[in-house]
Amino acid sequence: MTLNEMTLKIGGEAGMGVESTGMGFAKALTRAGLHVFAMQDYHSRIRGGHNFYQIRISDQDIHSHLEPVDLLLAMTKVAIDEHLREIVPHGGVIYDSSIVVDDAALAERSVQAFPLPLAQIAEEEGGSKIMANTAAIGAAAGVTGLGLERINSVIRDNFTRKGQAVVDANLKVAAAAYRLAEEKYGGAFPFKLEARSAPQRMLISGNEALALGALMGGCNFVAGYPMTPGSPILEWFSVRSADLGIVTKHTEDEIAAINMIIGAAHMGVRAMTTTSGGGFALMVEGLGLAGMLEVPVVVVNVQRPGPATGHATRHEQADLLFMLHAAQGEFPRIILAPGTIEQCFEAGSRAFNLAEKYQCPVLIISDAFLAHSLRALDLNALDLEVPIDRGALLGNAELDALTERYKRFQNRESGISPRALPGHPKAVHAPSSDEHDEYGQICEDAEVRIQQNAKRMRKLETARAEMHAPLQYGHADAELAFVTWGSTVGPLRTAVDMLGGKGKSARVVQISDVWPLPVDKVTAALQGAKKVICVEQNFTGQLATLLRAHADIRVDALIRKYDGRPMSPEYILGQLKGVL
Amino acid sequence: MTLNEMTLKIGGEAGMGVESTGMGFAKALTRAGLHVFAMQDYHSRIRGGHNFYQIRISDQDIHSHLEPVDLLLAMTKVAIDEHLREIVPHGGVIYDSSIVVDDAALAERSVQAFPLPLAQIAEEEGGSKIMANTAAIGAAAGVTGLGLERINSVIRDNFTRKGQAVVDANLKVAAAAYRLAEEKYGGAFPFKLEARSAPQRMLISGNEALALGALMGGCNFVAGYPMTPGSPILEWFSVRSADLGIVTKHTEDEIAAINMIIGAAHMGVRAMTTTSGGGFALMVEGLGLAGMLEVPVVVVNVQRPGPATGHATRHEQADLLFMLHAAQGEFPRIILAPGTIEQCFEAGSRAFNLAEKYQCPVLIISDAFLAHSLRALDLNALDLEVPIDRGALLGNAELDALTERYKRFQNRESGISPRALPGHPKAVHAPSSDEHDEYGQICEDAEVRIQQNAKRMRKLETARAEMHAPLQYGHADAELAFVTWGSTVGPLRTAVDMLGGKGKSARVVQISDVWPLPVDKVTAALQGAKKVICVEQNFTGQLATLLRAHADIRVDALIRKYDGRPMSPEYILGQLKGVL
Amino acid sequence: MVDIRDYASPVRPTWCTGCGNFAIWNAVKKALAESDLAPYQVMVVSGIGCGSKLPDYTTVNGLMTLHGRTLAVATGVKLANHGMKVVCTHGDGDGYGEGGNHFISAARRNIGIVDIVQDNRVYGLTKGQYSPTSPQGFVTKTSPQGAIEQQFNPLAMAIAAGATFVSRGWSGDVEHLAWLIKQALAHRGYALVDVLQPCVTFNRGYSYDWTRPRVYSVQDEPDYKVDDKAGAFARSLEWGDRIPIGILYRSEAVPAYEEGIPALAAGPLVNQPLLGKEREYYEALKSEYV
Amino acid sequence: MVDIRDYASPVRPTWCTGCGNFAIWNAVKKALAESDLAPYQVMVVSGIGCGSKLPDYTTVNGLMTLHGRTLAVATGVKLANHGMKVVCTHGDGDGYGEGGNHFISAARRNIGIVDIVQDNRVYGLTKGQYSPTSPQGFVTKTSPQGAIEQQFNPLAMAIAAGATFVSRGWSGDVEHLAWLIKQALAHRGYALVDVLQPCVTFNRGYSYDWTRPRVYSVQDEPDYKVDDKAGAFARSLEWGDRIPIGILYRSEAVPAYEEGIPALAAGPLVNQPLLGKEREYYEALKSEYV
Ligand SMILES: Cc1ncc(C[n+]2csc(CCOP(=O)(O)OP(=O)(O)O)c2C)c(N)n1
Ligand SMILES: Cc1ncc(C[n+]2csc(CCOP(=O)(O)OP(=O)(O)O)c2C)c(N)n1
Ligand code: SF4
Ligand code: SF4
Ligand SMILES: [Mg+2]
Ligand SMILES: [Mg+2]
Repeated sequence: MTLNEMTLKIGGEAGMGVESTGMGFAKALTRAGLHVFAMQDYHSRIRGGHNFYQIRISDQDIHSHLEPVDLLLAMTKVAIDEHLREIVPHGGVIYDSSIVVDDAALAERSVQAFPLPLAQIAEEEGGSKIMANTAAIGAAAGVTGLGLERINSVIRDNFTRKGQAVVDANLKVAAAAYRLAEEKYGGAFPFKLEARSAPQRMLISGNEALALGALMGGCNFVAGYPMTPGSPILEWFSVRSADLGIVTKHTEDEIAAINMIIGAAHMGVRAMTTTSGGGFALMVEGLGLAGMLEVPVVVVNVQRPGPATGHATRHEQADLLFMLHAAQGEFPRIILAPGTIEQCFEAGSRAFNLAEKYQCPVLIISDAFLAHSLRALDLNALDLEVPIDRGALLGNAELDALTERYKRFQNRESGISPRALPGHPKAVHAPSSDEHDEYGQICEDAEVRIQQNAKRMRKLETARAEMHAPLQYGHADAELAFVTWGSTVGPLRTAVDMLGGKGKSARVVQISDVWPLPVDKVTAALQGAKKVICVEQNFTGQLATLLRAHADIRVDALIRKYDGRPMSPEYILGQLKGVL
Repeated sequence: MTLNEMTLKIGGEAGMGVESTGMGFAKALTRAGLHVFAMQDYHSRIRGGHNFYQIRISDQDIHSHLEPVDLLLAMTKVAIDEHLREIVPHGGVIYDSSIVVDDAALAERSVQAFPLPLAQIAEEEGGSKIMANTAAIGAAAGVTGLGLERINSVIRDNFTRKGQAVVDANLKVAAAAYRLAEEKYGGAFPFKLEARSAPQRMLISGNEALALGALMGGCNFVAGYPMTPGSPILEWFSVRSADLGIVTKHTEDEIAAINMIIGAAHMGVRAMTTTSGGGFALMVEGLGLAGMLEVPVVVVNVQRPGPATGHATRHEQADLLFMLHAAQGEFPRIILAPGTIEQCFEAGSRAFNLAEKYQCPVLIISDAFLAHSLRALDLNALDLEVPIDRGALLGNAELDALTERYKRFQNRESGISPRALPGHPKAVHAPSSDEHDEYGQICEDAEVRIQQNAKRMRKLETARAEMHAPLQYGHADAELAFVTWGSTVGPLRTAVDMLGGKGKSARVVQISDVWPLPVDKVTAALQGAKKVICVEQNFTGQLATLLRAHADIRVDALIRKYDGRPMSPEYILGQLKGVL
Repeated sequence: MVDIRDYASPVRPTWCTGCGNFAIWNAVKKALAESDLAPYQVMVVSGIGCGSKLPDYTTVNGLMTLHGRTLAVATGVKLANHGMKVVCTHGDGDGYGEGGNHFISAARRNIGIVDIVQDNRVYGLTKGQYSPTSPQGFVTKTSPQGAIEQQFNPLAMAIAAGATFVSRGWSGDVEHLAWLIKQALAHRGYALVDVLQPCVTFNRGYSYDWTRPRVYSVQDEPDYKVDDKAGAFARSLEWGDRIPIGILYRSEAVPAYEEGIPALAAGPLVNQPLLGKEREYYEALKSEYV
Repeated sequence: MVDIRDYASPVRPTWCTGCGNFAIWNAVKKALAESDLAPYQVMVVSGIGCGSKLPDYTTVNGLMTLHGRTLAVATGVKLANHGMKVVCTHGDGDGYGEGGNHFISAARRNIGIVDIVQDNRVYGLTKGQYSPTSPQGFVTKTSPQGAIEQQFNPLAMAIAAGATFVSRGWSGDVEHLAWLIKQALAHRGYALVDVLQPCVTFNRGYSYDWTRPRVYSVQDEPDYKVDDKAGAFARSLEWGDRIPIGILYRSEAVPAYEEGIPALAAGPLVNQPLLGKEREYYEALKSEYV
């Protein structure tokens, strides 16, 4: 028997409730005090196709999915055909009895079939077939031995707004399926789940953590145009906007979005836009405007595979160099590349302080895997006490005391010119996106151009000092070092753990503060490494290129993937053989 | 006396005809068989301000301006104030007698004052003050001893469409000013010009050469939105479109421009758009579409200083890395960076062959200095016999013979899939900007993604083999090597000549084919160099970064400039002291 | 005669059961076939969205481009080969939101494109945000208190922009819609066919049942003047218990944009030789610079 | 009372002598001062073009942004601080060409912005290409055989888009223009002031002399109904020997966009504290995930 170490996969068509079913079960597991890592895979269509939701459960804190599946919850025959080869020996498949299954194929792989009359239970106990998913969750809890009450609490949460009758019906369905599954198959199924007493945890995705972080960073203005997988952040703020007292705007296009946040941030609010690569492409001109006008805006790009429309709902990390160089001319920008849920929260909140401190655009580069994956975190893992630092912002008293005409772009050593918000009688100013003098007036003088360009660029050096060192994991002195960025850090950590299990020492260096690159800190983190392998989800090895160009670091090998599906620890170890 | 080696500068306000006057004189010099290099400097305003036009004249082929001015033609007092310090001893200033000049200041620098009643001559001889510029040209010809007939031929050309009376009046004005200037000041002025018998030459700018090259490359569709300094190319095609039998379109915005040329190129015409950095920023999403749909488009970015609006009419080279990485995801692109007038022509024509051969966007990165500067070229320096290579384009016979469904994106070793133009009954196809299969149908399969992504990216390796070696100049075995790109090669060549004059040996390596970078050829060109100095017109050293990232070349020093004014040979030599 | 089955494709639509796109798809194929156009003579350009997948399910030349850029690409297609019929099929978000500037430009330009907008008044593919044509008060994830903006009126906008064929159809009447598209295919210049398309998943308000009793064809009205611009504008404002469909405005007096381009008088550009002039002609261009 | 001289600046305009922008500049300053608005209470947002340089010559808060993005930036400005008067000044290329999508969106949205378009019917700063409002047949370097497209009609477009204040002024009558701008400043929501602005350098056809005899104010017409949308649309089509100026359409019935946002009921967003809720409120958000 294996206790509290398993992977559950739910497969079915879009529109069947794959995600809500998976979410419900994952939440139940979290409430049961277990560690959970959940990911999803879906097509760019509203109905049909084959989607899945995958939950890994553990007694340890986990950072990645694993490939082998222990229990498959198949809503369609296709789900079985697709995933049978992933199921471990003695693993099982729960499915509705109406699905005709190739028993021989299952037997050949020593996979147990758990047919159950899920739809029938739903109809008989609940009064409607649509509760079959509730039955499926009940059944999964039944075969794994997870207490029914864990499921019930989630059912209550999910259906309360539909009325007590619906709640009760679902509870009845879950109970019936639970009992039947436990009774018929519980004995034979070797993977068991048992509640643990643990501190309260939350099950939260990268997108949600980023939104929450941004909120706690003082974000009070969000404009954007829907684009998967960036729009959930816009929607997170929109649905809460009235309560939070903030402004959100679904704009006419992404160009409007970035220009609106520039206008808003210039007036003094903390403004953000969120999108994916194609939307970011449309924001490029605006980005340069923020650079020139020194307006503190935050731009989130949740990456998906390109070029162009690419795979709308899938995963890739191929926009790094694009974001680093986007827009004509040269100006400072800061790029944060979170790789974990905690870093998403941190990037979300820190971005606004950095933006106002350095008066430049701050770009957050996330990715689909990070955005959609959920992990169970201790409640206090995300500390909402985020300090707000508005940088060199002149207060009313200082402005009242001004004796000379206000210089918006005063030439200072740090490159940072004290900011006055429009609206004060002493600080009337009208900056231009043309090159300008210290007042912001259009100016074509060569000396002024040199002064202002150099002033802006100096901010980058000022900022570099406070950029964070990479996250380090594994054996700090291991000769084998993996360098990575973004969500790939999760599977990579697990891969390094697995290497450790085989007695091979390795370390992970994850660069979360990409620009300005803290070169010394990155170099220090790689100190003593004999072999450096860069692991990233793209074709050309963008981080490796960046390290070569800007930190004089030449990686020895690249592990890449570019099929739209996130790397697994197993994939990394498989590739490692080829490059060692 | 100095013969046929001088610099003439014309200074005045926008709207006074600085450029037309300068152009007229430069053309006269060209017709006189002299070598000419002309550049201009103007503000982003329609009237007023201070603009100038600078002409260097030589008996040798020249590639750059020089800083010292021998003869200043001042239309305003400001022109004298601005440029007096540039004038060499015994040099002179021609100006209208009505301008009050600080004689002492001139005397202090041993500069000769050549006041002449230009407006009066214009009025008396020609009947209108507006012919004062004609008088000025006449006067310049007079003091330098250039025959009057050289001027007259240009006057005839310029005014014929206004009627014989206007031509005659201008001829009279020129003659009177010529005589008076020659008589009063000719003797004392030591810089003389003398016609040479030489093959016919043309005086042509980078923008014009690029347009002519594109035309000879078969370009028959140009869409764009006006943006300085890229719009002259659009206008060049527009005004000739009816005659040439081509289509041009001033679009609603730059986004429309790139998407229109994608539509047009997909149908089979040779399509181009031209813009500057801000417009290119808006084209980024479209660029990715061309990458994904494998549509051969040509995009010209004539760079100007950024970020944002920056300096609309000035010079910089700071969009290289932006163009290299623009758009989400990864796909092949080819980047040509002409640095000379001849290379502009060549890039213009070659781009279309490369685009159709590799079925990818070809980007031409030019710059304001290159765009606006004129050089006198032998007529046959631009060979209009450009071979047209349409790449793997299936003809009607091949299509008629098709027996299977046409695969637009057939997976081939070279990455290049034979193209069929829409309209043939056997090749009906509808490609998608989503990832697609070989037919172009939307496909989310992981294997297909890998296949198509890798297929596209292979084209880059196929193309790399035919990218041109850098242009090399100077002593091929010199230990001191300058590496550069774009128009900076002109001043740099002259600087190397000047170093040679002082007995210092150096070489220039100018990279015109930037992407895919012909690494072997670049490395070979730098073979044996002990000190490599990168010279470019930007803040961060973009070519140097690219060489570090992609060719493992670390330059020893950077010579940069970022004030919006092109480098001069003198500037380069001045900076060289600091880095040697 | 072209058969509608020539347009059939083995690829099955991924639209939700009951989606109004099925009717549009059938109407497009029917109209093309009945206009005697074979799949190789047509280019169907689309953007990104549920409706924009139409060419993927059809045997026809096409191009599935970017969200919002449909008309821009299609304009290039038309100018490069005006021998082909160019049809756009794209959503309301694509056409009137992201693509707003191309919409008003194409209308004003009178470029020879049949522009079919699958107007479900919601963003389908991105799962239900409000669109320009969503009614005020429409609650979605990006309009939590209900859309604040006034509803975008495609017909009024097209008329104001200078469109010469402005029409509306709906998914509940394939016959009428196919007729409308045929009329549009026969039009000289830009032809808007805005289609009220039920989205059964994200916009249940505008259902078949809601729409059916409201729509009436202006062509059935006695004395309707299809060439009266101000009258058509007034009619386009009607929205509620009665919703006009059919051709609200039509004028054949304005030449199509492509007719105004000298180079195209000689036939489609793509059929003209590259560098069609004598060598001397080009050499003479050099003399401008001598 | 605010004095017009409060808006004076030492920086001298770079416009050509005789440019219609001088009159617009004076009218803007006059209207602001007469509306008792001080320079610090106003944000003048512009784009890129000759006219867009207006804030550079004026002592007023402003932002000179990107070509075509004026209204998008201004919308962010207004939503962040609706306590300030937001005025846009930008060219016809900026507003109706590159910025077309923002124009129709701002109108539909009824956002509280006074949108003054310096409509010289040409691209000035880039030296004379045709613009959306150029007449058919206008010959420029990008329309060598004369513009093919129908002329863009800003007033008709604004009305169709749902604008609630649609007006036209002209540079030849500063008094009337200042009056118009004052009316616009007093309006609830988006107010378009399209200004016929002579460009003496690149568009000599539309000179002062051409325009003066043609313009008439609709306010001087007996029985002109300013709240009749269809009537205003019909009037907006008039262009030729008679050109209507004044307020063609006005409705105060539609709330401004900013009035519809719950968060702004408490005053300008910028004046509200960042993180204005109790700490517990935010902690409670976490429990959504438990
Ligand atoms: C530049 C860009 N922005 C956003 C998206 C995401 N996106 C895809 S479809 C869509 C909206 C779909 O709505 P609509 O055009 O009305 O089509 P429907 O799905 O309703 O048919 C959006 C916003 C995108 N693909 N590209
Ligand atoms: C994205 C972008 N495209 C093009 C330009 C170049 N540009 C500057 S001003 C202008 C047009 C000016 O015309 P208009 O807006 O009518 O203003 P005007 O000069 O006539 O007042 C253009 C095309 C630019 N700055 N940015
Ligand atoms: S979501 Fe709506 S528009 Fe999209 S396929 Fe489903 S019903 Fe049709
Ligand atoms: S070019 Fe025209 S719009 Fe620009 S400043 Fe001169 S007159 Fe005014
Ligand atoms: Mg829609
Ligand atoms: Mg204009």
